[in-house]
Amino acid sequence: MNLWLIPLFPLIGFALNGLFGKRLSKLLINVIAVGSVTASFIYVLFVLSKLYPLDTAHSEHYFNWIQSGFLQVGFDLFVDRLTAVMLLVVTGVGLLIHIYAVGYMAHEGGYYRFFAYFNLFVFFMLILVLASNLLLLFVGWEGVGLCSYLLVGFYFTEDFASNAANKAFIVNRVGDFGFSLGMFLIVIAFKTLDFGKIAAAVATMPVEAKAGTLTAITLLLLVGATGKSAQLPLYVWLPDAMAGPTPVSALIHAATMVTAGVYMIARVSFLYNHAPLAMSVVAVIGLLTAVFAATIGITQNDIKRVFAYSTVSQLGYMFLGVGLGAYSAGIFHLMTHAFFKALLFLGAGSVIHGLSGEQDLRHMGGLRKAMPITFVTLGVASLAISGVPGFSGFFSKDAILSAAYTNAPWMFWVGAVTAGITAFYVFRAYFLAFFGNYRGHHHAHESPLVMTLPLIVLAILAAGGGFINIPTWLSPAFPLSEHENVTAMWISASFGIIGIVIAAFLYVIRPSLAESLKTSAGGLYTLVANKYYVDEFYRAVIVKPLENISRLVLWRGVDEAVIDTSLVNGLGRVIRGWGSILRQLQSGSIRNYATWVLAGSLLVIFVLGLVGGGR
Amino acid sequence: MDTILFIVFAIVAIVCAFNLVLQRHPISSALSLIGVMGSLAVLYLLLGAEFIAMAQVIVYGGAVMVLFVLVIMLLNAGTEKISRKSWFAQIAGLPLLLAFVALLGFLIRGVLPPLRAVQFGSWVGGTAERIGQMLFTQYLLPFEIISILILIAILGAVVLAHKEFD
Amino acid sequence: MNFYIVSLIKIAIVFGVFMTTLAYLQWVERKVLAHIQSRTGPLRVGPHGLMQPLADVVKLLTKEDLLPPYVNRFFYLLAPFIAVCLALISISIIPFGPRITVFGYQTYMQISDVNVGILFVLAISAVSVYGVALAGWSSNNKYSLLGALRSSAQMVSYELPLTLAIISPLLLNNHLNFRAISESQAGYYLGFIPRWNIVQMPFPQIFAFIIFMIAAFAETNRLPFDLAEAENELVAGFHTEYSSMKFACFFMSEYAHMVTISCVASLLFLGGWHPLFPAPYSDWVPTLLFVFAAILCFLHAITPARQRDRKTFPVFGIAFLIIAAIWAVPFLHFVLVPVFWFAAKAGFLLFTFIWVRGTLPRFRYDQLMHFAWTFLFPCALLNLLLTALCVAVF
Amino acid sequence: MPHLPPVPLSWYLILSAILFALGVAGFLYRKSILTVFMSIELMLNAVNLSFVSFSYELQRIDGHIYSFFVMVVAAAEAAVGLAIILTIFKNRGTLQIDEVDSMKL
Repeated sequence: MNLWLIPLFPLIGFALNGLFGKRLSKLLINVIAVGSVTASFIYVLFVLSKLYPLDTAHSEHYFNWIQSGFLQVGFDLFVDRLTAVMLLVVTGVGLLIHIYAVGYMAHEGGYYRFFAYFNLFVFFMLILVLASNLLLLFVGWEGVGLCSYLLVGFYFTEDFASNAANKAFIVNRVGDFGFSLGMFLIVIAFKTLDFGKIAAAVATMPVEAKAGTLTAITLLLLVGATGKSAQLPLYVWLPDAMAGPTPVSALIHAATMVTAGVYMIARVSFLYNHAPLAMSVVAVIGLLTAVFAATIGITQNDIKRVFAYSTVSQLGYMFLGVGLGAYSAGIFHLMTHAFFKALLFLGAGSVIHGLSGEQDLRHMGGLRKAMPITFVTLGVASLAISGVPGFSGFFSKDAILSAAYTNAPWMFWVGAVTAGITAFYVFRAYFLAFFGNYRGHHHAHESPLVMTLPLIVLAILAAGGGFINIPTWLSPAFPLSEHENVTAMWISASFGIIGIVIAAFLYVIRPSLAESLKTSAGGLYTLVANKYYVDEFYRAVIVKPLENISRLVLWRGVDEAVIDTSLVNGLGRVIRGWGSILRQLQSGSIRNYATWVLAGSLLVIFVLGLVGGGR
Repeated sequence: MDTILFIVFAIVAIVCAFNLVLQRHPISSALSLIGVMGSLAVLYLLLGAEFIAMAQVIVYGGAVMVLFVLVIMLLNAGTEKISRKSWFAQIAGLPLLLAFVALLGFLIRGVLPPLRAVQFGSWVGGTAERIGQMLFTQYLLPFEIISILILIAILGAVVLAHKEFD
Repeated sequence: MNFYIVSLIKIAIVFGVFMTTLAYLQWVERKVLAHIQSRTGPLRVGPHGLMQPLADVVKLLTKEDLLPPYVNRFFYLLAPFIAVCLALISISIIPFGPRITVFGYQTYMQISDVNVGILFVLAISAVSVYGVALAGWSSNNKYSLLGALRSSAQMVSYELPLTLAIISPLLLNNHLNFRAISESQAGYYLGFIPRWNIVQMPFPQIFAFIIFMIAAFAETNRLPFDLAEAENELVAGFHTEYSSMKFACFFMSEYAHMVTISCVASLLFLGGWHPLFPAPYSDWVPTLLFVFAAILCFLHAITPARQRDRKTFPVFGIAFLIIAAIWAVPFLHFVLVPVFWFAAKAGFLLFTFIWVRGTLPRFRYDQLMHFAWTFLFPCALLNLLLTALCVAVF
Repeated sequence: MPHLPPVPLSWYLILSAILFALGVAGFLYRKSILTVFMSIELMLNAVNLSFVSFSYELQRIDGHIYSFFVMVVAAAEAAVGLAIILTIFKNRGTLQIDEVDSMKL
C-alpha cells in the first residue's frame, strides 16, 4: 500500500519550501504547502478506502533501521483503526488549518519558514501515528517537539517568544527523559520495541496487582505523556506556547501534538491494562489537571490563554478517560476536541486578525456585528466544548464521564463540576468578545474567505462530529463500556448549561456583578489569576537551586578550580616545562634533523642486523 | 671485460660523488652528479637493466639535471658561504656516517647469504617489453597513481613558478 | 677477438665517412643556399669550391686559440668537448644496411646493435643540452647566457613532441631496435607501394613524420628555430666567446646532429635502407642515376657557362661513370644498394634542412615556445592516441 | 685480455651504500639549497642501484619497476622542489639553507 507515501508529501513540501522558499513567490509557497498536505490527505483517504474495514492491522516493513545485538528496530509503518482516526484528524484538520494559515499569515515575515515548519510538523506527526514501534514513534514524538519549538519561537526576535519556546522545549525534556527510561526498560524486559511483539509478550503476563516492571514502565511512559500533553505537573509550558502564531496554537497546541500523549497511552493500552496502579495514576492526574486548569481559565483575560487552559483541562479529560480504561472514549474526545478546539483557536485567531493583533478580552466586545461568521462558528465551538446536547463535545465528554460514573463516582462529580466551569469560562470569553460594547481602538473587520471557510467546515464538524461513532469503530481494540449511563449524561449536560447561564448572567446581563465578585473573592482571585503561583514555585524550587548549584559548585568549583586551574592549565604548565627542554632539539636546522634521522636509521639497521644476523 | 667496466665506473661514480660533496660551486656539484648518474647507467647495463639504464639517462640526465643546471644559471648561484649554524650536524655527522657505511658493509658482507656474481648478458630481464608488461598489468595501480602524482607536481610547479614571474 | 677487430674496422670506416660528410655537408649547404639566393657560393678553392672544407679546417686549426680572461676556464673548455662527443656518439648505433657476410664473417652494417637503440638516441639528444648550456654559462657573458637559457628551454620543450612522434611508429613496429624497426618496414603494398612507416597501415605516420621533422629542426637549433645563436640579437648566442677549434666543435656538433637525426628519421619513417622500388628494379637505380649525372656533366661541358667548366665537367662525368660502374657490379649489390638508398633518404632530409634554412625566417622566442606547447605537443599526443587506437582496433 | 674474476653482487651493494653515505654527507655538510637537493638525488640514485642489484640477484624485474617509480618521483620532486627554490630565492634573496629559518623561534 506504500504507506510511506503519506508522510513523504509533507516532507517534500518541507524540503522545497525550506530550501528554496526564500526565492519562491508566496503563491508557490502556498501551493506547495497546502498541496502537499492535500495530497497526503487524499492519499490517506485512498489508503483507508482500500484497507476498509481494517479488521486487522496493516503493517509494512521497509528496512532495518537499527541492528544491534538482540535489538532490532525496523523502519516499519502500520495502520489499524486507531491510527486511521489519528491519520484523518492529523491530515484533515491539518489541511484546514493550513488553508486558514494562508490567510492568517499573509502579512507576516518569514512566510516560507512558517510553512516549511508546518509541513515538517505534519510529517513528524504522521510518522508518530504511523510508527509500528516505540522508537520510531519517539522519532515523531521528538520531531513534533522540535517543530513546536521552532513555531512557538517563530517571532524569535521577541524575548517572550524565544523564552516560551525554550520553556516548552526544556519542560518537554523532563517528560522525554521519562519516556526514554520507559523505552530502555521495555528493551530490557521484552528485547524489542515493536508494538505487536510487546503486546504478544504482555498478553502472557499476569495483571500486576502491586507495583512491578509493567507499572514502572507505564509510569515512566506517563511522565513522557504528561510532558507532551501538558498534564500536571508539566503543563506549565502550554499556556506560554501561545506566543506562537494562532494557527500553530490551533494545529500543534490544541488539535494534534498535545494529544500525542493520549494517543501513545492508547497505543500501549495493553501495557496499562496490566498495570492498574498506573492507570489510576493516569486518571487522577487527568482529573486534577482538568480541575486545576479550568479554575485558572476563569481568570485569564488573554483570549488565547483562556483557550490554552481549556486545552490543558480537556486533555485532562482525555487522560481521565484513558486512565479509566475507556480508551475509545479518550480517543473520541481527542477527535471532537480536535474539531472544536481547533475551531476555537481559529476563531480566536480570526478575532485577533480582525482586530490587528489585539488579544486582550477587556479590549473587545460587541464584535458579533462586525464578524458574523466568526461569531456563529465560535458559538458552535463554545457550545460543543460546553457539552450542550447534540453537539460533538457532549457525546465524547459524556462517554468519559459515564465511564467515570461507573468506575469511581467521585471522579464523575468532580468531572461534571469541571464541565460546568469549562462552560462558564469559555462563554465568559465568548460573551466578552462578542457581546456588550466595543472597548478597543482598532477597526474590527471580518476575516477573508480563506480563513472563514475552514471555520465553517470545522463548525460543521464540531457540531456534527459527535455522530461519528468512534467507540464502535474502535471496539475491536477497545471493548465498549457496558452501558450508556443516562443519568450521568443529563447531570453533566445540565452542569454545562448552568455554566453557560451563569456566564451569560455575569457578562451579558449584569456585567458589573463580575467586577464586584472579583473584588469580593480577593485573595482567592489573586491566587487563581496568578495561576496558583506554580511558575513561581517551580522557579524557586527547581530553577533557582539549579542555577546556584551550577554557578557555585559546577562553575566556580569544578570548572574553574579543578578543570581549569589544575587540569588544563596544570597540564599546560607541565607540557610547557617539558617543551622548554625538548625545544632544544627543534633547532630549525634541517641538517640537524637529518642527523637525527641518520642516527635513528643507524639504530634501526643495527637492531635489524642483530635480529637478522641470528638467522 | 665487465669486471674492468665495473671497477672503472664504480671509481668514476665514487669520485664524482666525492666531488659533489667537496665542490663549493653548485654547477660543479651538478656536473659531478651527472657523472654519477652516467656511471650508474653503465652499471645498470651491466646488471641487465637496459631500459632502466636508458631511462636513467633520459630522466635524470635529460630532465632533472637540466632543470638543476637551468635553475643554477637562472639564479646565478655563486659559491657557498661558511655557516656556523647547525653545528650539531657537522660534529655528529661524520662519525655517524662512517658507522653507517661500516655497518652496512658488515651487513652486506657478513650477514647476507652469498650473492651471485655479475656477468654481463647472463640475465637480460629488464627489456622495455617486460617492464611495459609489468607496468600495465601487475603494477597498473601504482603506475596510474604515479601518473596522477606527476600531474600534481606539474600543476604545483606551474603555480609556484607562475606567481614568481607575474 | 674477431669481434674487436671487426668493430674497430667498422668504427674506422664510419668515422671516416662521417667526418667527410660533415665537412662536405657545409660545402653543400653553402652551395645550396647560394643557389637559392641566386649566388654561386664558394668557387675559388678547388673546382666549384670543392676544396673549401679543407681550407676551412686548416683555417680553424691554425687560428689563434683565444681564452678570454673572464670565463670559467674548466667549463669553458669542457663545453665544446661535451657538445662534439655527444653529437658524434649517436651515429654508432645507426644501421646503414642489412646483415652482410664479408669474407665469411657475418656482421651488421652498423657499429653496434643496441636493443634500446631509440632510447639511446633520445638519451643522447637529451643530454646534449649540457654542451650548449655550459658553454653559455661559462662564457660569463649575458648574450651567451641568454642564448644558452633559450636553447636549453627550447630543446627540453621540443623533446616532448619529438619523443611522442617517435613513439607512434614504434607502436606499429613493436621494437626499440633500429634494425628491427627498419626490417619490419620491408615489403610492398600491392607490389609497388613500400611499407614504410610513413604510409604503414593501419595508420600512416605522415603526421608523426612532419611533427618529428619540425621538432628535429628545433632540437638541432637550426633555422627557423636557431634562437640560441640569433646573430642579430644575441651576437652569436652561446658560442660568442668561442673561436678557432672550439668554435669548430660546436659547428661540427650541429652538423653531426643534423646527420644523425636525418638518419633516425629515415630509419623510423622512410624504411631505412629499403628501396623505393621492388628489388629487381631498384638494384639498377643507383647506376642509372649516376650515368644520368655523368650525361648531364658531359652536356654541360659541351656548352660551358664558364671557361673552366670545359675542363672540370668532363672530369666529373668520368668520375660519375666510374661510380655507376661500381654500383653495377652485381656481387657488390648486397652491400652498396642498401647504403645507396639509406644515403639517398638521409641526403634528401639533409637537403630539406638546408632548403628550409634558405626559405623560412626565424621565429620569435615566445612564438617558438607557444608553438611547441600549444600546437605541436597536442598534435603529437593526438597522433599518438589515434595510432594507438588504430593499432588496438585493427 | 687478462681474465678477471666476475664481480660479486655485494660490490654493487657496497657501492650503493657508499654513494648513499656520500649523499647524506652532502646533505649534512653543504650550505646551498641546490647542493642539498642534489645530495638527495644522489641518495635516490644509490637506492636505485640497490634495487637493480637485488633485481639481478632475484632474477625478477620488480626491482626495475621500483627504480622506475623512484625516478618518476624524483622527477616530480625536482620540478616542485626547484620551483620552491626559485620562490625562496625571489622572496629571501638567498640560497643558504641555514638562512631560511623563520620558522624557528
